[in-house]
Amino acid sequence: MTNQKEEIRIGFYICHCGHNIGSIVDCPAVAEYASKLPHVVVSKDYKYMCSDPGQELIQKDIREQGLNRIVVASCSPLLHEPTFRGATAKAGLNEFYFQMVNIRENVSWVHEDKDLSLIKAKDLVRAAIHRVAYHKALEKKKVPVNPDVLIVGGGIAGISASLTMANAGKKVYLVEKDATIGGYMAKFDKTFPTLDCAACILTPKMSSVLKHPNITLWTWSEVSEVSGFVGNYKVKVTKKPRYIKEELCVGCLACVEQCTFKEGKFPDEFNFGLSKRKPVYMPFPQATPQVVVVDDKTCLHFKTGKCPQTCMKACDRNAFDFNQKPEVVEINVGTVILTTGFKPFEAKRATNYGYGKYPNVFTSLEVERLVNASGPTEGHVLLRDGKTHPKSIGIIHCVGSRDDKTNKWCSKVCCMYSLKLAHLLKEHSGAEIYNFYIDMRTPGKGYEEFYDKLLNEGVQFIRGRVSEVNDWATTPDEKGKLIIRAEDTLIGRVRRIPVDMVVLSVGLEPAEDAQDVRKMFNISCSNEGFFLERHPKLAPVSTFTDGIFIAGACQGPKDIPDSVAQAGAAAAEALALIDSGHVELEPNTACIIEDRCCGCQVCINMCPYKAITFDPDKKKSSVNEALCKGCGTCVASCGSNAIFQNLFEDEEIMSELNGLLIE
Amino acid sequence: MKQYTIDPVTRLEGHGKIEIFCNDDGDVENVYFQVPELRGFEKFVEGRPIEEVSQIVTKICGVCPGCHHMAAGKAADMVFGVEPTPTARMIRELFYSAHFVHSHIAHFYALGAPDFVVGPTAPKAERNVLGVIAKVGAEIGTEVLKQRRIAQEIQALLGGHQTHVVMNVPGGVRKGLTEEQRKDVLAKAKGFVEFGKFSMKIFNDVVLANKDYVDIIVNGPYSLKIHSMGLVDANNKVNFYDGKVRVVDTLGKELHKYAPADYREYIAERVEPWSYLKFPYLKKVGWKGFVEGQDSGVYQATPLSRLNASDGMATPIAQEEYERMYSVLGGKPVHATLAMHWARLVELIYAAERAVELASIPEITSPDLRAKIEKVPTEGVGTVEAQRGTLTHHYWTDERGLITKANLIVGTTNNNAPICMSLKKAAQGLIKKGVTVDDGILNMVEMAFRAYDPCFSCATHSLPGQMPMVINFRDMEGNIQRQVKRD
Amino acid sequence: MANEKPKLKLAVYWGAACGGCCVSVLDVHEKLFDVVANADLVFWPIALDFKYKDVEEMPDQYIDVTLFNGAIRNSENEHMAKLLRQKTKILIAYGSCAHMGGIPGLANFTTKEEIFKRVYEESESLDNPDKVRPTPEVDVKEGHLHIPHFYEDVMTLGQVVDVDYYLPGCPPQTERLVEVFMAVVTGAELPPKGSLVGGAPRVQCDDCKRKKSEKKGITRFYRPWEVTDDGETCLNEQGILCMGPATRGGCGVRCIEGNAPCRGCYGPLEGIPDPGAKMMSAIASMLEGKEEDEIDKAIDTVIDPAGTFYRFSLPGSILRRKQK
Amino acid sequence: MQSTEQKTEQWSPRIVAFFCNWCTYTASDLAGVSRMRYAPSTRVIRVMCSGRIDPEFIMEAFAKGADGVLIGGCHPGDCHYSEGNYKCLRRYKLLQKYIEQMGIPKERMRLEWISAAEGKKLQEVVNEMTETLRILGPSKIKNVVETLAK
Repeated sequence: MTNQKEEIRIGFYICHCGHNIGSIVDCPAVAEYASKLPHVVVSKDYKYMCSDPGQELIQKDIREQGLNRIVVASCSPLLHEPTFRGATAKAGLNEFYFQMVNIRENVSWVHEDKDLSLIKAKDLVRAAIHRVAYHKALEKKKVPVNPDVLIVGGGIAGISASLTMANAGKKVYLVEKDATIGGYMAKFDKTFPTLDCAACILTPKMSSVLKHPNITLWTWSEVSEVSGFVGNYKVKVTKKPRYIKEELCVGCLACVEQCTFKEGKFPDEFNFGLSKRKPVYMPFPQATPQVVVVDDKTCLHFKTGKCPQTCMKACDRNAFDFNQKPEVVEINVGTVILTTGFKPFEAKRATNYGYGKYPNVFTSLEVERLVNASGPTEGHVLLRDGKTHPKSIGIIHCVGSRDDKTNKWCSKVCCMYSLKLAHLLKEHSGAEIYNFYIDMRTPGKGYEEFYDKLLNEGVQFIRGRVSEVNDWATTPDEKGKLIIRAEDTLIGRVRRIPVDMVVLSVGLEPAEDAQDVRKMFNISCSNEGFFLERHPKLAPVSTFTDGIFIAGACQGPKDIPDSVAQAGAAAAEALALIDSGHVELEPNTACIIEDRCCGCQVCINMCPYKAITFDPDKKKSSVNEALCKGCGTCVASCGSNAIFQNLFEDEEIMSELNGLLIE
Repeated sequence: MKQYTIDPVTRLEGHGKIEIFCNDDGDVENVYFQVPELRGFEKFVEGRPIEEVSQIVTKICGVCPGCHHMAAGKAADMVFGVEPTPTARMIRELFYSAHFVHSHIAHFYALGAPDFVVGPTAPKAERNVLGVIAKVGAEIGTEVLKQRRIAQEIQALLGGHQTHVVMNVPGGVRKGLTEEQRKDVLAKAKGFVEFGKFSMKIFNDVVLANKDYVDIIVNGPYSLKIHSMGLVDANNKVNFYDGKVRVVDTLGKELHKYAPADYREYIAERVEPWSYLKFPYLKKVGWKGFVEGQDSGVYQATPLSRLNASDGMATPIAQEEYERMYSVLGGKPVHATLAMHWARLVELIYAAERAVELASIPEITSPDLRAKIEKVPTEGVGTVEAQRGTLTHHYWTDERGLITKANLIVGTTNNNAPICMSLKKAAQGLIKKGVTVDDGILNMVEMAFRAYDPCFSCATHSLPGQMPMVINFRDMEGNIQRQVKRD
Repeated sequence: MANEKPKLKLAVYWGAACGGCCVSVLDVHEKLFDVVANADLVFWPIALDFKYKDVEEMPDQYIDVTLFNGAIRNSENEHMAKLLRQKTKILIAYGSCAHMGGIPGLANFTTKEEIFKRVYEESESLDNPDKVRPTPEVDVKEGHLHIPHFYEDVMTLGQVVDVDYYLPGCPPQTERLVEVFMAVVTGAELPPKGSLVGGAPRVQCDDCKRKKSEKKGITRFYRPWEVTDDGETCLNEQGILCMGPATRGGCGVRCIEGNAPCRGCYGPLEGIPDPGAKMMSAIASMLEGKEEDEIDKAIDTVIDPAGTFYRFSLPGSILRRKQK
Repeated sequence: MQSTEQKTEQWSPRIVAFFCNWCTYTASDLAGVSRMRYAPSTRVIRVMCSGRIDPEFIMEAFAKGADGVLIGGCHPGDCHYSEGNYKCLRRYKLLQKYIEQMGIPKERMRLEWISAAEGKKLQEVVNEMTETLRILGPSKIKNVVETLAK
């Protein structure tokens, strides 16, 4: 029932959006048409409704023409609804007396036929004008924002975001699933294009995270449950047992030396298995925190129960506790920044390159460790046998990138790190280096210059996709070598290059657990599986779930500078939200009309947020507005029509529908 | 030729129209009884689940819904090849007896009685239940309504719904009877027996004591020599709920006796373009037109025909009355249409006595209400005696029990042809050259079909009030020349 | 009872109906005399001998209240609906058929042709070699005969004439009728035209004594012989499909009291444009299962959705009838 | 970007599209931003969640002249409200059975899970459904309904 006491006076405005809409939809014609629709008092078209003059137009008419309903046909409400609601409110009209029609994303940008576009635009406008008459004045609900923030993932992005937030005086919880923070950056030797040592710039940040009074760092931990809503998230973090009392361990490594295993026996994750470690170990020398971890999958004590436990005895601080169980801590935060990073492409999947088949085919990350002074070979470039120095090395770009068989997207960083590795390999081994590339992509400050530098360093570049790597020698000098077959598109013939070592520049993929994280935090992923930003241009670090932000490679392949920049952006967004003190929630919550409710309780388990409760004495159910998130599922379930949803009442949707279909 | 139109025929359940054609001498040429209505249940129950159908078909007739519920319920049993548990069967028949009591009471007092107790040609203002009350005492009217109410209450208790019964499920009933309820029903049923005897006494004192009435019944233009149909038990006694269909000819000789499921070998229906209601007849005899006599294919299915078709009643008092009726009317079979009122009272007493019998069985309160169902549904026929004739429902289903085809022969449909013939005969006997067609005459015409208690009437007659009727005397062009109006 | 007032002129008429509505009027039992004391019945074919002619001769608005029961199935029904509308002050659509189409409305699943074919050509007990069909205008040797035109579709009363009030139920619970009747007699203030009277403000579940819980979690529905009703738990929660959650109360949960699931004769509450849609939504909302085949299995046990959710209301539903 | 616009002279069905705010509506924005051309047959009604869609909306759409109804929601497991899309699916499945009983070709009603990133899928679905409806021809439901009511 529209409020009959007041006469409905609708103002309609259609936006040309420059040529974006105007070139396809005949805006004046729509305005002309709308002016004849019921209750329409004002009907105008304007070049840019979202501009200040455009908004002025609306406000002026509200004041002078006594409009009490506003409809704007322009772009997507997801983009400018707030803008026009704002304008409506500025003129003293309740902002929910506004309805928006999407004739850009839904019409002019997707259709070419002007006649049909005009018909469609008119239909949509008619629908909105019918609907808006039923709109009611509503108030947004204000809820305070908890200033504490959760940051998930301790790579360079997570580290930077944490420090920014902490420095701004906010309480930060940084959760990292590995035993140390640092992420992939910690494994690198040098970083492009400046070739400064990764460790030198990263480790100080790592330790300041550890030392920072505002940061609570939980490594070897994972987020296990998230509930609540923007400003008020409830998060459960599960701390996996590392069998060491963190507060006692000083990282003296005595236990590691005393372990019953005299030698490292198990592949060392940090070095991608290029070296071996013991069941009790420190991930890497600068690991943060400096706390060892016991791997219960390999430790004798856990496997057989028959272990002298020399490690425990070696610890003069009694830091060992083999009975540790997973521990769940619950925290309340107002915002979340996800910096969960990426997963390198699994080289085995590119079968024609022989990774895993030919020992001397390496991945770029393995090589990062090989050339690293603190790596398994102390920076000496050696083949798998651990002694032979390669005389010739082929670096294959775009492995697991720009490839229909694996991943279509460009991983963005490979060209640059391949150049970097080419440089480092030449430097460390003096070997002949061949780069096999499709296109050389070096956008970025100093990147192209770095490429030039390499060209002058005598590194060979062959433009063409490598078809395969094998060891089928056809000439004596190919014997015992790996043959790289590739088409050289610059000279237009297929070439065979025999080399001692092959480096696969693997691309970046969404992290293993990206889907789980996405579900847990209720955000979306793009097709390839990276987290989806709210808007590719205007909201690159926001998500569709308010209060959840993303930064770094979890959003898409990114190099260090971009990751750090995004981390800053995400931190800024979170800070803005926190410092505003409160969030305004859409008032589109559901409400039960008690007099109609029969107490059948069908609606109750419709609600994923337990917002509906049944009162056995009254034999009635009711909605807790604070918990309701406004999906409207309960509304549709009620056989009595006892539930309505603000902004989406039956009569509002029905009138929109009828408006749409009547000619 | 003059054409008399009675439209609508009133005091009938459903719609009816009588067209009387007279020749220029004023003699009746022909009479058409038309049913202008069709709803198509046979078609639209297709696709419905068999277990739902017994509740859908009650809506064929809100006056005898119980009959359709039972017929369909029994058909559903057969569709699953299952017999209802003994308890369920008793509860069903107890309900059904109450259903008969309620209907027969109402019919006798509201419809039958006015014509006799008050008199066929008495002033119409008195010729209604109020007149009856005036004649036999004020408390009777109240008592009639009370007994009918009690019967309704029993139906509501057992049937789950006082009008559109919901008690049957394949293989049994939904709801049982508690011991207290049984005692209560028993007491009420005994009340019915008393009331039945009392009603019979009224009939004796008022009707049989009056020579003219007996004369009208026996010699009036109200006899129709046609075959008689009725449901009988193993001993050829009248039974309403179950048994075999027995048909005796005009001389009282058994013509057929068959299991209801075989009805298609014995009954066929013809269609006349001037009525939506079909005309059933005895298939083996064949359709000989709207004619009387031993060779006619026309049969009736009424309280009288049920008695004609049986060898007696299964309960003592009813049996006495049965014998008395035939001795007074000169032996079986009786073809006097108006004797249906008498037969109806005999049945009333039987129904009441049967109710007492059933309500006296302690086992009727057993919780064993539903038989287990194992068979895949296929096809089933259910037949009961409705107050107004043998009622048959026939359903075919797919393996999920969804109805694929349905065929119904409804109680009153059996009597479609007889009603037409009785009306014609009455009209011919009453409307003649020189006779001014007045209210009394017309009422006596209507008495002919009223006796059938066409499912068009039943319970609702108990309302007092004027009962006028308009007759149009038309010329050949159909222009109204003269109008006779009862008011 | 206000006897000094002029008596109310009451009419009762049926369209495509079963007579159950008239019986429900009769079920006032001994109160009948009170009714008669307050009202003159001026037209009631089932009970009184007034003819159509008498109605035609009445002045407009002559009748105070007409209880019109039954759906609109043929030309006679429609003619009388229009005639009575003209002669009546307060026209009440009485009972499910007049209200929503009722059981006769199930005919909207089929067509006139299909019905005639079934009844007059295919019926197993039929002997009609010449495929004779009833026809509205027939010449017999004695003269001309007429019967009404059988329509293609069944309609509700409200679809052919203006209706003042709707009194739901198949048939309406007699107590409700008496309440409404007395309201009119005593001149109580009546609700706005077009409202529904004689129904409860809430659905069946409100009156239903059976135990309900919030966890419905229905995995499938059962046919009567597949399940034993415990007699006390919500039928739907036992997997016995009951229309209660979307059906207006007022009948005294009579069917449910008889252990039979509600089939919705009282129709939906105000403001609900379609009688079955809400029920479908509610029923589907009680189901669990996420895998598509789980859901398919569950839905498969709702064997006749259209015939169940629209048992009494097909012509009154948004879609009105099956597409031909 | 292939253009699948049909020419004006060709009959264009009217599809009422109920899209959930978080996935499918966003996908249609994405399709727009990416300038993916598709048939101008859809008329989008935005709801917060596909779980809000009431069967009566769909019936009303048909009764008022829609040639088709398209429901778009998040992929199973992806619902912004965790399970609204399952609830939608259950209702849809039941409705589908009803629609078929009512003699309405099931192709006239379609449910698709289209995530915020699947602008392409949106384009394909709309074009596909438009083609199907064009083969079916204009819906007569509206006329039938109107002949049955004043």
